[in-house]
Amino acid sequence: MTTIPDTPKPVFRPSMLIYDTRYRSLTIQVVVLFLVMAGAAWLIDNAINNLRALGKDFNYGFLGVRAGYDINQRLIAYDSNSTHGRAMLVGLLNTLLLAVMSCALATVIGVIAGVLRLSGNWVVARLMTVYVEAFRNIPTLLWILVFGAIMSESMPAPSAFRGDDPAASMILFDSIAITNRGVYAPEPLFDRSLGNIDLGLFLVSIDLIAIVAVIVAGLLGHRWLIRNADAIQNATGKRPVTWWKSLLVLFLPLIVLLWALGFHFGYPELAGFNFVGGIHMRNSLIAMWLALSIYTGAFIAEIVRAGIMAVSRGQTEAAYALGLRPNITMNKVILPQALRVIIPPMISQYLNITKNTSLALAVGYMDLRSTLGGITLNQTGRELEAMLLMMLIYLIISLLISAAMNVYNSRVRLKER
Amino acid sequence: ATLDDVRARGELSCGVSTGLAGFSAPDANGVWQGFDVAICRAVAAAVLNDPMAVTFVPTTGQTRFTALSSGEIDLLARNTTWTFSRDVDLRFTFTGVNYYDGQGFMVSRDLGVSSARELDGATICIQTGTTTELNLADYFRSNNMNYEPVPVETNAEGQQQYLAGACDAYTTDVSGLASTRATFADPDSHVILPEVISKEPLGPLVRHGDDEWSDIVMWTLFALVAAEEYGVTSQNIDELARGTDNPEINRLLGLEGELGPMFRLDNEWAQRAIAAGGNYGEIFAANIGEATPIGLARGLNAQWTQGGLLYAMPFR
Amino acid sequence: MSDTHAETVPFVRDTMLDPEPPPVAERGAVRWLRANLFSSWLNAILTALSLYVVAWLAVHVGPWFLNSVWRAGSLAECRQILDGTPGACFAVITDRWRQLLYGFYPQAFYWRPNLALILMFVALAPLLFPRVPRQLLWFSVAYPAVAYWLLWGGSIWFPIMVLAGFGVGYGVWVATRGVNAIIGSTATFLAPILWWMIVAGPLAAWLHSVVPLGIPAARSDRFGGFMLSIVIGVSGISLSLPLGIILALGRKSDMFLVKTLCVGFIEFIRGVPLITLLFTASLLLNYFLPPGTSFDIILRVIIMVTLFASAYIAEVIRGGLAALPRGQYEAADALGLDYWKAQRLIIMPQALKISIPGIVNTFIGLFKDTTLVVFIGLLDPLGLTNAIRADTNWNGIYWELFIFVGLLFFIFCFGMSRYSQHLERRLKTDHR
Amino acid sequence: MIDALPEATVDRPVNRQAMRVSSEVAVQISAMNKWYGSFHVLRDINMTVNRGERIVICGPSGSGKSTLIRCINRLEEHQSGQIIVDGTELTSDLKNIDKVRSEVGMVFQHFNLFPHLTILENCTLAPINVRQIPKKEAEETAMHFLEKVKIPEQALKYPGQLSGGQQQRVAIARALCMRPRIMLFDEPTSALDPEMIKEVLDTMIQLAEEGMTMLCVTHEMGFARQVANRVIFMDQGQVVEQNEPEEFFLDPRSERTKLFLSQILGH
Amino acid sequence: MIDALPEATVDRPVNRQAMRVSSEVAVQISAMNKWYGSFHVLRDINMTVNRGERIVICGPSGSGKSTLIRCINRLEEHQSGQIIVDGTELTSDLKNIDKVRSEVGMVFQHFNLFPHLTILENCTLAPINVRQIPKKEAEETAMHFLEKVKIPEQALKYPGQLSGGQQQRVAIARALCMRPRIMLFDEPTSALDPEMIKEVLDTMIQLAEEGMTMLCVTHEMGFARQVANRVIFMDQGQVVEQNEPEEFFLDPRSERTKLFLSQILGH
Ligand SMILES: Nc1ncnc2c1ncn2[C@@H]1O[C@H](COP(=O)(O)OP(=O)(O)OP(=O)(O)O)[C@@H](O)[C@H]1O
Ligand SMILES: Nc1ncnc2c1ncn2[C@@H]1O[C@H](COP(=O)(O)OP(=O)(O)OP(=O)(O)O)[C@@H](O)[C@H]1O
Ligand SMILES: [Mg+2]
Ligand SMILES: [Mg+2]
Repeated sequence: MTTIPDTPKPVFRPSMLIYDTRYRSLTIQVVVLFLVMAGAAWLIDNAINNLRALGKDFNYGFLGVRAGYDINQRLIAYDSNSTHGRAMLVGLLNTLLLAVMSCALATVIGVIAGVLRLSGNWVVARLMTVYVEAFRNIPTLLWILVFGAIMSESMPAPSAFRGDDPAASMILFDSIAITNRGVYAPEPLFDRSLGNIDLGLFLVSIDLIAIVAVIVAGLLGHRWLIRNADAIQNATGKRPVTWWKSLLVLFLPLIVLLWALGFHFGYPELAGFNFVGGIHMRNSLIAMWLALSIYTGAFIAEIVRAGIMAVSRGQTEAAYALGLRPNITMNKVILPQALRVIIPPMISQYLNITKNTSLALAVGYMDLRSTLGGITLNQTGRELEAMLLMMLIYLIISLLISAAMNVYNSRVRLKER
Repeated sequence: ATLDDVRARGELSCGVSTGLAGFSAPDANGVWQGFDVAICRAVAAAVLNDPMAVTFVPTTGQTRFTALSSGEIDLLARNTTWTFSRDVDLRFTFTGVNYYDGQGFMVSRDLGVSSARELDGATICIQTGTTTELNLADYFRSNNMNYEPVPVETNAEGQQQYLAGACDAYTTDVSGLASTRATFADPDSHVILPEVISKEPLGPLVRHGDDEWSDIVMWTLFALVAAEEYGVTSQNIDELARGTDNPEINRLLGLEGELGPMFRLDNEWAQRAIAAGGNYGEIFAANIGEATPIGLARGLNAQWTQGGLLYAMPFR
Repeated sequence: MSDTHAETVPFVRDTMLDPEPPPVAERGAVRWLRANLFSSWLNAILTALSLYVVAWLAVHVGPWFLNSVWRAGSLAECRQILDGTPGACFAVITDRWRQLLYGFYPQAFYWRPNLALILMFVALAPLLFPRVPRQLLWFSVAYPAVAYWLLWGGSIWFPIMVLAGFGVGYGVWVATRGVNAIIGSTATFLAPILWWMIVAGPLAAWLHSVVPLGIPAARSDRFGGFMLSIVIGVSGISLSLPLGIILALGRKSDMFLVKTLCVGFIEFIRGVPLITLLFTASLLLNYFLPPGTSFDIILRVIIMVTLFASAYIAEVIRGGLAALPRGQYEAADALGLDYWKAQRLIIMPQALKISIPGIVNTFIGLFKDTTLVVFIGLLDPLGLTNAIRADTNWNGIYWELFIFVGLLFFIFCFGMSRYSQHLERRLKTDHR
Repeated sequence: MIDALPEATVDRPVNRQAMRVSSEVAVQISAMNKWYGSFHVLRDINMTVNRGERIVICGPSGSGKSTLIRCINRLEEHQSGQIIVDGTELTSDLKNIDKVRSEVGMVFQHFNLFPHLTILENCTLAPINVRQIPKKEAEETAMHFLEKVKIPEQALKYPGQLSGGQQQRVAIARALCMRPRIMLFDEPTSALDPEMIKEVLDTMIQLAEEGMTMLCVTHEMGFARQVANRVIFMDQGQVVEQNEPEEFFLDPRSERTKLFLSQILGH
Repeated sequence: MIDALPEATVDRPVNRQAMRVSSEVAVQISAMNKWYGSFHVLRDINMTVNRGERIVICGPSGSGKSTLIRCINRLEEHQSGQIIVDGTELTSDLKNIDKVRSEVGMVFQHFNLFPHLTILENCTLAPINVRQIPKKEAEETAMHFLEKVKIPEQALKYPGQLSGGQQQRVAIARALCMRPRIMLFDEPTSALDPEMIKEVLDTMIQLAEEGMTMLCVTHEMGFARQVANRVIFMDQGQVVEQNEPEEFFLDPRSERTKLFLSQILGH
């Protein structure tokens, strides 16, 4: 391509900085940059002066200091002799655990409620409307407190399980105890455990790795089966029956592995003040989990409803008119379209859940904000460092989630003219 | 200086807890009442001549120190334990002790526990952001026992959890335990265990570096204590203010010497502080004493003459 | 051609049939029940399940409500009156509803927040209803000052002087706009700031000493309860609007730096929990201000909440801007309107109108989130429930308080959300 | 009565000879009634359609034309009377419904293509999943019909990328891919711009010439005159008049028909 | 070549005498090039428009007609060459741009009226805010032009309440209210229903008779024949042919033009 020489440039005059479109934006940006830098400098200068006046400095050395407090729920080894840094890590893992659990349950609740709200059943639809409106219009924090209160008020105390004629008893063949301190469930134990590997920061059980590996392999096998079935269907038109093969591929290796490891359950038992043994899901976790899931579920229900309604009735009718069965219509016509509408707002709800986990202290759940932003901050008096670090961590989590959303969005956009 | 700021403002800004029965809580008319509150009012009376000229700033365990160091409050009277690191590292000045406390445990009577040593494996409710959780961790660790902490944000929540049986024991300062127990429907079915696992000297504190202001707060507190020692009460103070034979009392009430002007107050400052809510004993009795629902005995907080630790420095 | 369709007989209907009632199964209650409750097995089971849940709730929670005690001085008294039967002790509400609504605001001045609330609707009217006379817009502009004066009280001159700053800015603009755009806009920008910083305070004080007009002041530590929530929520939203507009425009800008800054700010605010911002307000803000400045915690919270809301508002307005056809920008350009005039006269009026439902939703979210200030020791309705329970009389009561607080929030937010849905529908129909 | 017959839609002569009608019955409707709630939308419908017949249904808006068409493949349920399609009676028996639906193709006013699938996938979805035809074969069939409607080159595009007329032709091809014995059209051209109408009508005429049994709700009177064996006029849920197109247009008997025709052809 | 000239658009005889062309230059474009990214949309455009000239620009879709028109009031930026409008060169200097824009009126295909303002406010907005004319006076001018486009009675309605033709006439009136010396039209009738096209063309013809300098992208060949001094044919970003309308239609020189005209006039 040939470029034709530009008309001779007019001489530069200062007024062109404002009146000339070429320089104007540059001028503005320089001014903005200057203002922002000046503002930032002012803030930082103030902070330095204030810190000096208070005789404080800015350093993260406190993360290496002995924490001195205990945390009840710890996914990695921790005791009061561990450092504040490790306490932060414990809190972060608790935050992530809560967030992941809540996202999963909120999705389930939201999808069910959204679908039920559309159902032709008058009572059910009304009930779901009440649910959605109640949760959308009352603050999260209040719901968290209410769920906390329900968990501690209406469940029996462990002492109620004691005695010859206990007021409460364990359910499911004496394997699960629901108390006002949480739920005690059987824990998986292995006679011939493979031990742990030390990752430096924490230990990981090899048993767990093996089990995950087998499950992943099973899933891959299942996928291969489905692919294979697709290929056969494409070639012959008939779809081979695969469900029993799938079951076999999915579960048989797992069962064999578990048997090889000597898998058995360790049941919780009442001893002393509490149940011991088993997995202890604390009240605070359950309350937060339920509160966040049910609260966010109400929002997701609306999203799901809107998503399904966005797929016009005409699509269903067209599919039916072609002779497609309702389940195929759902899988191949309605869902793929509805999901495009549903998933982006759903992911921003996941973001909200993650941010709302920071309210966990209200029911005494030790998340990032209760450890790093709570006790550690309080014991060390390092507000500035702790708050900045905490914001940074939340920000990273959020940015990761929204990056995932953007990738998804760009992949499923409908092609238009 | 803080004194000038307070005078210019015409009000004392005082940090208190967001609600702890007997120590600080707003009543139905929104007027703050309690033992900590009374200290604030005494200081306000001494400095501003009006015990009601106080802005109460409710603070949480987390926000209290920032509020003080940032200058939002002039004085923090929120049952705060005097520790080395708070005094030195956080750069505050504790102006004395208004309540000698210690951390204890409360358990339900039917648990059949009579000593904290029997709490191995128990679930224990504890307020976060205080020294209590550090003490608790140390106590159990040094006695080789296990426990399950249930962190709570406020006393009200701790009480609710404890009553619902979500924890076996509730630990906080003994005074707090007593005041909490007092409000139960059935106080007698709960016991406070004999062990006191830590020293918790609670006192008002101010920012480091303003000695004049810390002196004012410190000596207001001493004035209240001394008043009890010398038998000066809110009832008889008007009468005594006309003059007594006791030179100590005379100096305290500003009839003799020029003590007030030494820290730029007038001579009647202590009179007003005492008149605001009575002497230490009266304040104690009215807010947390045995006649109140809180029902605390004087114990360590009796005058030194009575076998307690309260000891006012001489007014001279 | 007739051979090709032997079958067809021409047919003409001579008498029209009248409509008949549908068969029984298609009629009345039977049909309704069948269609709505028992159209399939699954539905029947769901119906039964739902009815069971409703009944269970009625049986278990009903008596507790029905036995409510409304008059008593303390929880102990309630327990005495109830004498062992389950029942709610709503006496605490009777005793403390004022605090839950107004915090510690002096009772004699309750009319002030009430009036401010009513005036708020008057101020909103011209923005929401096109039919209201335009002159009321002036009141909307002045409303923040009016509300501030009503709530905090004090001399009337102070808010008037603050408002006057805008007048000064306008005056300077009119005076300088003919001269030179740079000088004009700089002067317009600087004049009000100088006015506020240097002139306004002393002038207000002087005017007050000459003509003392005013109402008794109410300190902000007396603010609490719903009043606090509403004050924080409303000021957060209204202050964040201008900021949100600027951020939205910045985000759309093709200037790299401006765009990056706006995107960075918006993403940062949206990426961290509100509670960390509130902690910043309470714990950190003082670090970043000149040594010795210390101002009201409520004001600090409002600042942080404003920054928080502005990021969300910016996204809402960005949606509104995106909904505008490009032709509107081009038409404005072609008529010779410059950027700011085009924004002010053409783009923003339309974009804001489209955004109203989104703004209302943001407001509802923000209003609900004001409860988080309890974590920094402010006595919002939830904070007050703690304070009330710290009173020996009411120690141990909580369901009643939660129900009352929840109900108030529900009424407020539900009303708003219904209204925004109504707006959405109206906008859908009258947008061309 | 009417001055001029509606104009022809297609320029080339339509091969009416090719359109044979056999005496086999394709659709038989007798004494059929349908209510929406308490609203009686179809009243005592009796109608026989032979294999190879091309029937145009017209009538004022709200007269029940769409409902009638939709009853034939059970998109709507009728409450009394009988509908027998290709020997199968439509009852609530799911098997029968499936059978009928895969025998009957339908084209909607708004195309209702699946926007997330390519044109080719739109056309092969049903054959693969309902008829269980191998994918390859289904694709060949689809390309065959796409060529027939003259848009084979669009096969890999998405519906959103096509013009309205093209989309409607895809919709026809999609229905044809199931190799239906009967085609139903519900105002297939009324959502289209004038230039595009012709493309679609061309395709339909071509279909008629091949002997497809067609029921078509349309107001394209030119089309009716050219290809229909019979025109049915409905009003208020009942068949008011039916006749051969020539007679129907030139000599309508009922007052309602006259009124309707004068409105439709008048302007 | 072409059998018949395009038909006249207006029934009454157009007063071509009134349309005087002066020798003053209104728009001067020389060696102008424009790229969108790396796509060369306008290539070496040279063109002089005298005051009072009426120029019609036509050409296939995508040939750059709109882009050319939009360059003249700098809705698009050109990358090389010169555009001088009314003696002011269009550079990146904002003052010049503002000056040119207030001298040049533009009418868009989709009207682009401001839906939140009444017709009257639409017309007075720019005069008040750009020309700083008192409101009263601006309203009088607006009513004058609204009368001219024959819709004074709609002044207080909102654009959404008007038909497309009326909206387009408002758009013309709005542009005229700035008292421009040059008017640009970008396919002003192509979004309109046939009945409405005439209303708008009438207005444009009237404008032409009053001696307005006009550049008009349109495919209304009747209009071109009646009022244009010159017809410019563009293809692939280049001016391929320009001529007086009679000759342009009757005797196109270039093959492309012939092809284009046969398509446009043929059907
Ligand atoms: N799902 C429904 N529920 C209730 N009434 C309906 C429903 N669908 C259609 N109707 C009513 O049934 C009548 C017949 O509708 P139908 O769509 O069959 O008319 P139509 O002749 O196709 O009209 P048009 O030419 O407008 O498409 C109308 O009065 C309509 O309002
Ligand atoms: N903003 C843009 N960015 C990139 N390419 C563009 C842009 N606007 C137009 N084009 C391209 O420039 C070419 C000329 O566009 P233009 O709109 O001027 O054509 P036109 O002659 O007006 O066509 P039509 O008759 O369809 O309006 C087209 O190929 C178009 O795709
Ligand atoms: Mg219809
Ligand atoms: Mg164009």
